[in-house]
This record gives sequence, structure tokens and C-alpha cells, in this order.
Amino acid sequence: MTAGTTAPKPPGADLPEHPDHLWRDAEPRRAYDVVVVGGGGHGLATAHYLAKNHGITNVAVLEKGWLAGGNMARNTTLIRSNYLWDESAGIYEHALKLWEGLEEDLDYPILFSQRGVLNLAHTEQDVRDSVRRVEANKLNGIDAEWLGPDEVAKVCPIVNVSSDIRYPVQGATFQPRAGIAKHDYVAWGFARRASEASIDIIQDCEVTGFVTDADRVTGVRTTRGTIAAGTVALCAAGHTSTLLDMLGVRAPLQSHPLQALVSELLEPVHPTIVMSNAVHVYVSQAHKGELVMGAGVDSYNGYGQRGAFHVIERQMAAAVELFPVFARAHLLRSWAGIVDVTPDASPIVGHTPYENVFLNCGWGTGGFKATPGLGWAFADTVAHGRPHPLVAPFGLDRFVTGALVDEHGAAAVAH
Amino acid sequence: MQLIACPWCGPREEIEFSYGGQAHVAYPEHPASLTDEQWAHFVFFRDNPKGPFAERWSHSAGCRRWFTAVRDTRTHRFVSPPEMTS
Amino acid sequence: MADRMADRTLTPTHPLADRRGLLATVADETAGAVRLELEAPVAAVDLRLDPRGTGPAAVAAAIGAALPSAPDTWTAHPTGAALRLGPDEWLLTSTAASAEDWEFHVDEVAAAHGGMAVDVSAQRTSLRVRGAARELLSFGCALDLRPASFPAGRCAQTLLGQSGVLLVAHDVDDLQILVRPSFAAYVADLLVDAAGELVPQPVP
Amino acid sequence: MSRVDGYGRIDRSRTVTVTVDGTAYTGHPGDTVASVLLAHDARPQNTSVKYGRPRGIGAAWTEDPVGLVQVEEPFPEPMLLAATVEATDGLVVRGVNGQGRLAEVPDTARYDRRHTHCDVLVVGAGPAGLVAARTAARAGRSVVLVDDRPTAGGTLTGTETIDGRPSLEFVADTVAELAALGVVHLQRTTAFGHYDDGFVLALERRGDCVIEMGPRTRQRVHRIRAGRVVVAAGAIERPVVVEDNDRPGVMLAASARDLLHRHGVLAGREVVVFTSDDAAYAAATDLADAGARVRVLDARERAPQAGRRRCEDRGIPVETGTLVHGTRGEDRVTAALVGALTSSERREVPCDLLLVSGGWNPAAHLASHVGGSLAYDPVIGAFRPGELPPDVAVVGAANGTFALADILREAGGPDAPVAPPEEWPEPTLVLWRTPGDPTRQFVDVARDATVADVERAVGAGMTHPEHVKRYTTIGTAHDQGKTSGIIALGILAELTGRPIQEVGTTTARPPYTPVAFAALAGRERGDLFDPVRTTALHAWHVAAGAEFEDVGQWQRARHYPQAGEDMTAAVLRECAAVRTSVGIMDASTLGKIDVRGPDAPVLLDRLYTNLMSSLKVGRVRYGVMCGNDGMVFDDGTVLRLAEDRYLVTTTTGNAAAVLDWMEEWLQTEWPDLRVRLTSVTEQWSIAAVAGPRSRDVIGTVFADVDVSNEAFGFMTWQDTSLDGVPVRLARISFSGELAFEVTVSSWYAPALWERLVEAGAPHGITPYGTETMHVLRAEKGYPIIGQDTDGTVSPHDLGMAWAVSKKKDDFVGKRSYARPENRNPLRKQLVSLLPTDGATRLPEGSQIVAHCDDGRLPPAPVPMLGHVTSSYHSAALARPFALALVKGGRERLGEVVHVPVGDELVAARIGESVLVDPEGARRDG
Repeated sequence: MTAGTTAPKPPGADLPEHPDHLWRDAEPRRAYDVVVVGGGGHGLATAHYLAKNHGITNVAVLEKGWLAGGNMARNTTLIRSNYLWDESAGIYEHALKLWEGLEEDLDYPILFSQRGVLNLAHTEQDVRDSVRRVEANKLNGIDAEWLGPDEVAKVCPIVNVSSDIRYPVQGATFQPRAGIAKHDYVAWGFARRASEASIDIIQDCEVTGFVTDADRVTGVRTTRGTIAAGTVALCAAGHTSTLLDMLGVRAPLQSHPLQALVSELLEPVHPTIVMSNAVHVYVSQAHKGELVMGAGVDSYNGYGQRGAFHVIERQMAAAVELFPVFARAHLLRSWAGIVDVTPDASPIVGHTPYENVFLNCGWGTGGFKATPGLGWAFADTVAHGRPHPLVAPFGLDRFVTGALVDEHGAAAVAH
Repeated sequence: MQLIACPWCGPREEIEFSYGGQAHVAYPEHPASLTDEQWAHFVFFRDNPKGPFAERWSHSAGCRRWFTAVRDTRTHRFVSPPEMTS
Repeated sequence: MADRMADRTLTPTHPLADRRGLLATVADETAGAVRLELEAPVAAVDLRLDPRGTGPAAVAAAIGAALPSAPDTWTAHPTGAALRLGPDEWLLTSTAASAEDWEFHVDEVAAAHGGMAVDVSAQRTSLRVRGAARELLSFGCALDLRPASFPAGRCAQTLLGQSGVLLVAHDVDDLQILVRPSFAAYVADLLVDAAGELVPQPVP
Repeated sequence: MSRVDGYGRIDRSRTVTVTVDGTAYTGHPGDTVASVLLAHDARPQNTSVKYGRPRGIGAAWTEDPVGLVQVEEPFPEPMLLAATVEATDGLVVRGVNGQGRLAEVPDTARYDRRHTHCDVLVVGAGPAGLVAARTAARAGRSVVLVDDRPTAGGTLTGTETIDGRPSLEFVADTVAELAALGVVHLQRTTAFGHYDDGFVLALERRGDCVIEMGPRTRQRVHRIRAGRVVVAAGAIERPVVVEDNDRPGVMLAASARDLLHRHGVLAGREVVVFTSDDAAYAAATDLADAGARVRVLDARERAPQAGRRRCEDRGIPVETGTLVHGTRGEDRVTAALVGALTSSERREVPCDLLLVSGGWNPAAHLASHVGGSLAYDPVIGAFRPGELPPDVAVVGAANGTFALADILREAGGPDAPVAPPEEWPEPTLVLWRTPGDPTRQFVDVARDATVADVERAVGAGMTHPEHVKRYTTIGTAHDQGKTSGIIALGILAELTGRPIQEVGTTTARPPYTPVAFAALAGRERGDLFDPVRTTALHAWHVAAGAEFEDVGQWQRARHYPQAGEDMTAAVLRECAAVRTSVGIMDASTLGKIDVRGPDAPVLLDRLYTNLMSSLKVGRVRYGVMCGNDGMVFDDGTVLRLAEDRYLVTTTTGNAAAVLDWMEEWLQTEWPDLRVRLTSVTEQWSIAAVAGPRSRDVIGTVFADVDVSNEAFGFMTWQDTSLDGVPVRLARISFSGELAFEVTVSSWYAPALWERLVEAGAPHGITPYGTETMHVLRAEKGYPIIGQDTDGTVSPHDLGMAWAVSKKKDDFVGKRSYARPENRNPLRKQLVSLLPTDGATRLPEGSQIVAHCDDGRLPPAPVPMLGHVTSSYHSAALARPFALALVKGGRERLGEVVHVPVGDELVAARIGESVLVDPEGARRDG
């Protein structure tokens, strides 16, 4: 098909074509060495690295709905590793390094675009926290800079850095290697690789219970029959509590709605990613040109994949305050995911009271960016039956000992 | 955005309320006698059901009273009339 | 110097003193559709009493009028108003007493019945909105302010824009807004801004 | 010109000029950009997003997948539909190539929101909505009626008959009756989102056309809370996918009819109507009556009798069992490619307009937003509302009821007006596409997504509609698949060999049509974005030239620079004044809680780490509050006012949180305690008068108070009065200097402050701000909660074990101190850091690393010992200093550590946190 005129290339012309084959929709078999519960990004990445790094391919990924249709399909695709604490920086930076080679690894155009992230500071305390995080990042080998308002405007000219707004921008942290990727393609890329490795991807297969034998789980009951499992890896994000209830295991998780939204397609105006905790908004402009935005979680527990509109209104007010040019951009679609949050805003990964059941949950708003790093480390954990060092600080026992990894104190950076 | 029926003020917008999480988690009578694990469960662990959930709310922008209510976390709808806690 | 001071009195300052002129413009701008006025400060106490005990009757006897019993209602008493804020909480104002006398007076009565009164005279300031008050407030307040739902005699603690307020219905076209002084300028500015919607438009 | 005399509800007595892609066109009030263009046989110069193919006008309202324009003047607005932009004089628009353009300057137009409450909200003022509104209003309900088009009537053209009258007369009468009944009736108002409990958001377009808006808002979001929501939003015509159906000149049949009756525009002269449904016959006859040459091709074996008869009356050929397979033409349609259902032969039928109609999709989006289910109805080939939430109804075409007589009955019940029944209607043939080349059959014209793309998705292993949507991008454009969504499902069903009801569906999400960000921001812009809270003394600070800082919503005076001073200089001066003479600070933002009742001591003993029950009346104690996790949450002073009464102060930022925290415990955990809490934060203003001469100032102003150390000791308070106004004095110091806090009703704060300043003048009393306060307290090692703590710091970590009672059995947080982590000797502890060069001010937030012999950092990751929490130049020490949280800090006193600052490693020595007057001699003056 050819264009009718010699006008500039249309904005959608350069988007990649998908491969002709993605994954095989498998029928469940009776038994697997590893059953991964949850066919989202984390489950699929875990499956991929089980095959790739550990040669474990007798694996089923069980998805209760359509593949990667939970938070993976709903998140705003921010990727960064500029977390405060060493433990967080470790896993997220490992993930970022994997992101940097992921297109090659998956042989799939996941539209990974390292355009940098600005975390804006609006108050004196924001500035202190920002400097603290930047300095910690640097010492951890993570690219990070502190930028003054003028430098912020150089990186992202549409940010209003004037002093006449309600909460003037005092500066920002900048991580140049941060970026975005196309969430669906990432999931499909992992699924394709896993499927190639003859891992079974089983959709519309909801876990309804577990078969246990003392401190082992021997099988998984599903809407498509009972499946025997050598090891069970839980990657069910917001639905984890439901699964743990079936096992009689408690974890400090609360599932909340988290909303996001997009605008229509716009000519490029926003070259980077901007996040602001103080005024509660984060924005990037995706490849096709839409503005992708999110805000904070809705306050109450909810599995409805719906949030309250006042959260979006407030977010729009913040967006227009920070980016006056957005005034007549249009909200095209809004939606919500279910995020599982923990008391210290860090994930829970590792052992459960069942020796062959491993837990991965509580990523809150950080799940997408961790996808390859978590998959890599969780596959290793499952393969060796002990937490990989990168996830070891995130065990359930930290809530007993008090060794929390509190990412909402000084860092206070959601998403 | 829901209407939440404050037992005192009547139905008000959700934005007037603050959420207090699971209801009926009593402060332990003798914290000192608890194991670290029992204490951790009191401090950090709360139920997270997909379905009816007894939880606490405060009408923070109104009469400031705390109350408990059962809400279905799947539909976000309240399934029992809220009751004042004290 | 000390002598010179002793000759003077401390003059109170209205929290919205610097908005007085701005508020006054609204009546003209809207051709009289709505009027915004500052109200003089009054003494006020936060009264806490067991509603089932003997306290309410005792306070009623002392102030000369029954305390409002229904949620979110108010009544007038000879020198002020009594607003029911919560199951065991009232706001009692007086235009006659000084703030400290009012606290002392009400507290003395309440204390005898297990209650208490705390001076909150300066904790709120008051704006009066007359005319198209309900319409004006509908730009920032989600409460159902239709006269049938919020008739004279009702009051409500709610939000106006991003500020907490205590709304008091005096009449169909007469509402009072009690707001914390620190938020008062914001509320005044919000109302003045919204009042632009009530400015008569030339017919195109 | 394709304007037809005698048609349209436009004002032909006036003209407007709109410029599209650089060409000026004349139209009339009542036109849209689309109708103006079509009146001039023109189209916007659009190209498609992926293939750059030309795009025209595909429909007459929000369902148009193609007719996008960029408004340039009066103000740039991206990606609007030509069919929905009203033609106004001076409007300048251009076609878009798939992406819109944002303005480079701020939008000065005003936006707002308004709250409305009603018994019944009716969405849509077509026949169903009008009748539903009328019925409710007649029954005495308060009714709001919103409709997205400029005028009421929906798809009624005037050719129909209702209650024996022309339909538009019925519409006018009904509108008048609704007004008389007090119905709030808003046209140009799109209900775009539906949330729980009857909450509907509707965008009113109030003045896009008016250049001079004055103070009025351009758009308004109505936040409507309705007891019952009646969705009467009509239906959206469904096209049939044929080859090259993206070519300009392909349009929905009803849209051509709408353009004719609304705007008097004939969208084509040579018209082919391709249909599998009866409704398109009306389009055929109406267009023929207006002068077009029309041919009807009906995919069905039988044409509806009445429709055929009306066509025959006008000489319109009707061929049944006939399909359109594609289009021919360059920049627009010149012919339809036609063939019999049963034959592979194709012939070209010349035309300049191909109208397609494959039936109707109920517009029940608003019911879906709030959880209403949809069920596929094979008879109409569409989803219609299934189970609905309580107090939601869907009527008329939105409910899949398409015949006017039935619509009226459904909406009006026994009160309904009547319309003649349809004559011999033929069932719709559900037809997603005709045979053809799938690579040229556009399912979503807006996204350049074809049947071939759906085939590839299925071939790749996808079966779920959400996957296909994401693989092909079908349904993700500005129209959110209003016309393409169901067809994509139908084709997916066909390709996967499943009935459509098993395929499932994607979910309708708000908004129904796009809404400008600014409209959603409403009035919350600039200063109204978030309240600016100020103290009673704010005007004084402004007059004194203060610079302010945001502390939460508060604006606090940060420092008071004099001519030529920067902040450093001003703060050094202010600090020196306090340390050598006297300063005055506005401390009114501190949270204040009146805690009263016989059990007040019990409550405070449970909530503070230290004992408050033992505090004597007349005395003051510093207290620390922790969470259940044992980490410091807030701190402040506690005054015991009486046996049963305390005044608790909190930090500025935590005032509300602390009150909430105390209320939560009191109400939910210990309701038996006889204590009541009252916020008095704004009741009382506080002036902190600090410095060796503060006693002189206080003694001057309050001449009858014995301010000697013996009569008025440290951490005590006394009540007095000034000119009859009660004043409380307290000897509280946050600087280590002799200091008094003067508390007065906020009414009198400005007057009292003036008195203090006047009395201090002989001593050079210096107003000081938060920055100086921070320096002074840091010199004394007093932490600021939230700056020197971050939610992971215990009182012990702050060196405040002395504030943690060992006498109490329990208090909130106590049990957590016994956890292993709390006994870790490497916990971070608050210490001071003195840069060994005596000159470098360490940036706050800097990280601390172990001593490096070679003065260089080892390769990353470099182990960190902690970080700098506070750092200042000290006038008293004549050098910079810092506070820091350092691992095992108190075991490291005297050690030198390093702090990376830029490219340098700055050496600093760890010391006790108290640097000035460690023996506390100065506090008594």
C-alpha cells in the first residue's frame, strides 16, 4: 500500500511488525516440574529464564484470563532503577541491565526507549530526599544526576519551571537510562520464547486450590483440572492473597485499584518521562504519540479494576499545572489495575511455609520495571530452591525481624 | 466515586472519607508476651479478601467519627450499613 | 513605654481583612445575584457531651434554648447558635460573651454532666453568601444543596474545593461558610472566581 | 455546492467563514466543519496514521473514525472530528496525519466543574430520552437531561410522525414542557463517564464558538449525582467492511441523512446505498428527494416492502442479494465494485458516495462503565445491555429497540406518545464484511487496521479480543472503536470458527468521547490548584520582606533577607541575633490538640513513648510518638493545663495526621477512655521569642509576670493577659537559648506580635524564619521529624532513649523495640558531622562512605554508612556542620568518614549531635 501523497511519513509507519507466531495455546498436561501461577510479565519472564538459564522446560504457566491481561496490560510501562535502598537498587538495576539487552534476547521489538526519567522536587524536603537518592544511586553504580530547574527545562522544555506555580519545581533527579517499553510486546516476547522452549502457556485456567502433603504442595487445582507440580511459583500480583488464602498462608498484602490513562496521538512534545510525587502525576509520551499518565493508588482495597474519578481529575489538574501545553490534550481512555502493596512498599519474594512453593508479589507500582530482573532472579530461586541474593532481602520474614526495605520513607517515589 | 453512608452525616462523597483497613483487629492485650511473629502479624498483616470485607472508615472531612462497614472488594459496593465504632 | 502600652488595647484582626474589598466586588459584578460578606468574629466553643445524659438539658437551660438533636442541624439560642457536629459534639457560638467567658460558662455547665467545652472562637472564620448562594457553592461543593435536601436549619461539615468547611443553611438564599482561617483566603478566592459564572452575559 | 434548499436547521440568513487546510469556506450558523466541507464538495486533507492514505468524512457525529481535524484558531486543539466541531466565524482547522498538535502557549480559557443532584438523569435527548425525561418530570421527579448534540431530537429528521404531528414539532413541544417542569436540560453536553451510585460526569461545551468569553468558562464538567440514571444514548450505525472502504466518499447511511436534514447538505450526487438493514432505505429516499441519484444494493434476499415501495415511487433501483465488494477511485470514491451474493462476477457502479449500513450497535457504554453486562443479540448483530446495576436503566436504541413506536413505548410506558408502526420490517442480515482482499478491508479505518491484520493476529496464536485489539490496535483510536469494535469481534469469531458470544468482548471505559485535560482540571489551576494556608501573621511577614517556603500547604516565612542579602547571609544574621540578643518567629503552624477528660493521662501515656501522666500541671514535657512499628512518627511539646487537660503540639506537617492517629486509637481501640480531642491549631497563634534578651522583651510586654528563672522555670507555662486578652507564656526552647513561646487567640496575634516587636526594638529584636530555626535546633542536635527521620528511625536511633519510658508496661511501638532488627548495632544513629576542612557545607542528602586511604572511591557498589540529614553554616560555631544518620554512629564518635560532594571526597569527623552549649547553660539566660 502506498501513500497518496509524498507528505512526511505518517507517525504509525515505522512501528514494528509482529512475528507471525507468538505462542502455542496449550492444553494442560497432568504434571509439570514447575507450575507458574500467573501469566503476566513476571510469570512469563520466570518461565523464560527457567528455560534459558536453567534448562527447565517442563513448565506450565497458568493464566486465569487472557495472557498478560492483568497489570501487565494496564501499567504505564515506566522503567527505571533509581531506587533509594541498596536492596531495591540491586534488583531494579539488574532488571534495567537486562532491559538493555532484552530486544536481542527475545528477538522481538519491544520498543524499549531509554529517554530518561525526571523525578521532580517541589519542596526543600523533596530536594533533600532527591539528593540523597541521587548520591546513593551513584555509589551503587546507577546513573543519576541532580538537575536544577533550568537543567530540568533543558531536558524537558514543556515542564513549567517558573516560580509562579503553586509548587514550583526546585529541581529534579534525572536517570538518563530510564525508559519505556511496549508492555504487550514484552509479555508476548517472553511468551514466545517460553513457548519456543516448549513451555506450556495455558490461558483461561484459574487456580481454585492446592493439593498439599504436609509441608509440600503436590498439585494445583484449576478450572481445567488438577495439575501435579514439582515446584509452584506464585506470580499473581493483586490476586496473590486469594491464592495464599487457599494455602492458609498470610502475607502483608493489600490490593488497591491503580488508575492510568492515555490521550489521543499527539506530535512529539515530551521527550522524557516526568514524575512528580508532590503533585501526584507521572507522564510519558509513547511511541505512537499518546501521553500515558498515572497517579497514586486509590485508598481502599479493591479488586474491581475500577477507580474513583476524583483521582483522575486531580491528576489532570496536576498535569496542566506542570505542563501548561497539555491543557487541550484529551483524555481518551482510563482504566485501572489491581496493585498489591506491602507495608514497606517493597516486594515480597522468596520462601513460603511450603518448601516447594515460592512467592513473588507485593510489587505495588514497580512490577513492570522489574520484569526481566525478577524473572531472572525468581527463576534462579525456583531452580535452586533458595532465594537468589538479589531477592533475598525481600523475604516474608523481614516483617518479623523488622529489617524492612522502606521505599516510601525518604525515597517516597511511587511507580 | 462512591457515596459512603456515614452513620452520622448520611451519604457523602467518598473523597470526604479516609480508609482504615481491616476492622476488628484488636490491639494485643499484652504485646510484651507476644512472639516476634505474633507481633508482626498484628502490626503488618491484614486480610485482603476478594469479596466481602469488614473495614474501618473515618468521615474525616465531616463528623470525624470512625465506623465499620462491610464492603465487597470485587464490586466496591457496601453490603452492610455502616456502624459507628464507639 | 510600659505605661504607653497599658493605655492601649489589643485590636483583633479579621483573617480575611485583606479580602474584604475583593469580596465586595462580587455583588456589583454579578448585578446583585450573589453577595459575599465577612462576618464579625463570635465566641465559640466545641462542646462535648453524652447525648443520652443529663448534659444537653443542662446546657439548654443555661443558654436558653434546646440543643439541636438531629444530625447536621442547628438551632438559634438567645445569643448565638448551636450546631450539631457529631453524636457527642456541638459548636456553640455567642455574640454576647467574650471567648474566654463563653468557654468558662459553657464548660462549667457541661463539666457537671461529664462534658466539656473548649474555646474554638478563632479556629474558624465566617463568610456569608446571600443570593444565589447554593448555585455559587455548587461549583465547589459536592453536597446536595437543593433547598429540599439542605433546608434552613441544616448544617454540614464537608469540602468546598480542597478545603474543609462547615456550611450552615439560614435560608433558601442565605448560606454561611465557616472555615479555618488558614484556608479562608483560598475559599474566598475560589468563590470570587466561581462567581464569574454568575456575571450576566450579554445576549449574543 | 451541495447545499440543498429547503433542508437543514441552519441559519441561512447569516454566514460564517471557516478556513480548512488554507482554503476559506462559507457556511452558516448550525453547520459543522464537516457539513461546510461537504457543502463545498471538499474534505479535510487527512492522511491515515500508518499508510498515509487519504481520509474523508465517514460519519456525521462522534462515531466518525476518519474525519479528524486539528483546530489552529482561535486556539490549537488536537484531534477533533470535523463532524463535531461547530462552524464559527474565523475558525481555522487543518487535516491531520494521525497526530494532533498541542499549543505552545498556555490555554487562558477557563474551565470549571459544577455539582448537580437530581432524582433522574436522562442521557440523550432523542425520542427515547425526551419521553423518559418527560415521564419522570411529570411524575414530580427532579430531572436532568443531557444531550451531546447542539439541539434535541436525536436522529429524528422531521419526516417522522409522533402523536400525529411532525416529529420536530413534538420535540419542540416536549422541550418546552420540560422547561416548564423545571427540568435542567443541557444540550452540547456529553455524558462521558458513569461511576458508582448514580455518579455521571458530563462535559458541557459552552463557548467554543465564542471568542470573547469574559469570565465565563469555555467548558464545564457537570458532576451529576442522580438517584436513577436512564441511558437513552441511541445507537451507532454499523458499517460493513469492504475492500478499500477507507476511501473518502464512504460514509454511514444514516450520517448522510443526518447531514441532509440537519445541515441541508447532500454528501453526494451519485449515491450507492449498500445495506443489510432497513434503516438505510430512509437515507436512500431522503437523498433522492433532495436531488441525488440513488441506487440501493441490499445484501438480503428480500427488501422491506415499504422501503422498496418508497424507492420504486422515486425511481430508485433496489437490487437484493447484492453486495458491494469494494470501491474504486483515487482521492475519493468514483465507483463501487458490486456483485451478486451468489456470483463471483464484479461490476463497477459509478458513484461519488457509498453509503453503508450493516445495522445498529446500541450505545450502552454508560451502562457498561458502571458494571452493566452486555449480551450478544444475534438478531441485531450487536451487544445489548444485559444485567444492569440498581437504579440504571437503558431505553430506546441504546437498549437495542430500534423502531420509533417501540422506542417511545419503552421510554414512556403508559404515558408514551405514539408513532405509526413499522411496515413489514425485514430482519437485519448480520454481515461483517463482504468477500474481498483482506489486506484492503479496513476494520478500523482510524488505525489502518485490516482484516488481514486480524488474520495475522489469529495466526500468531491469539484468540481473545483483547489480544487482537492490542496486536492490531483496532478500537484504540479517538473513537475507541465505536464502529469497529463489534466488527472486529465478528471477524475474529469468523476466523476462529466460534460463535461471537463465545469470543467475548473488550470493555467500554470512560470517557465515552475524549475530554480535554483542562476541562477535568476545572478551576484547580494556579493558586486554586491547592490551598495556600497562611497564618494570622502572614501579612506582617510579607510586609517585612520574608521569603516563604511551602511546608505542606502552609507557607511559612523562611527568612527575612535585608537589602543585598542572600539566604545564607540572612540566616547567619538571624542566627547571630538569637544567640546574642533576641529573635522572634511565627510558630503558629504547629499543630495543637486540646486533650481533655479524666483519662487524658492514660491516653497520652499509651501514645507517647515517655510518661505524660507524671507531668505536673503548669509544666511542659517534650514527647515522642511512634507507630506500631516503633519508628518515630511525630514529636512536640505537651503542656499539662489541668489534671484532666493537656495541650499537645505536633509538627506543622503532621498536625492533621497526629489528630487522626489519636482519634483512631481513641474511637476504635479505646472507646472506653473518657477523653475528647479538639483541634485548636488555628485557635492559638504562637510567637517564639528566643535569645538571651527574650526575658527582657517578655518582661516588658507582660509587666505583671515575674519572668525570673526562679519564678518562671524552664519547661513551665503561665497564663496571663494583655489588655484583657488572655495570653499563655511558656518557657520552651527549640534553640537552646532562653526562650518563651507566647500563645494568644489568633484574632489578637497580629496586635500582640507588634507589641513584642516594639518591646524588642531596643534589643534589636530580629524576626527569623524556618531556616534559622532549623540551624539553631541543629546546633543543639534536636531532630526535625521528616528531615532527620524518614519513617525508619526509632527514638533510640535519635539518641532519645531518655524519652522512652522504661516504667510503662506498654505504649504504642514499644513491642517493636524487642525485634532483632531494632537491636542491630549497625542501626543508623543521629550524630553530627564536622567537615575537617572547616569550610565545606555538605549538601543535605549526601551519602557517607568509609574512609578511603587514597582519597578515591572504590568501584561501585560502594558501601554506604548513612547520609547527611541537615547541614548548615553555623554562626555560633563559625563553621559549617551537619547532622547525619550513620550506621553504628555513636560507636564511631571521633572517626573520620568521607562524603562525596561532586567529584570530591570531603572528610568529616563524627561527633555528638549536640554542638552548641552541650551542658545546656544558655537555656536559662
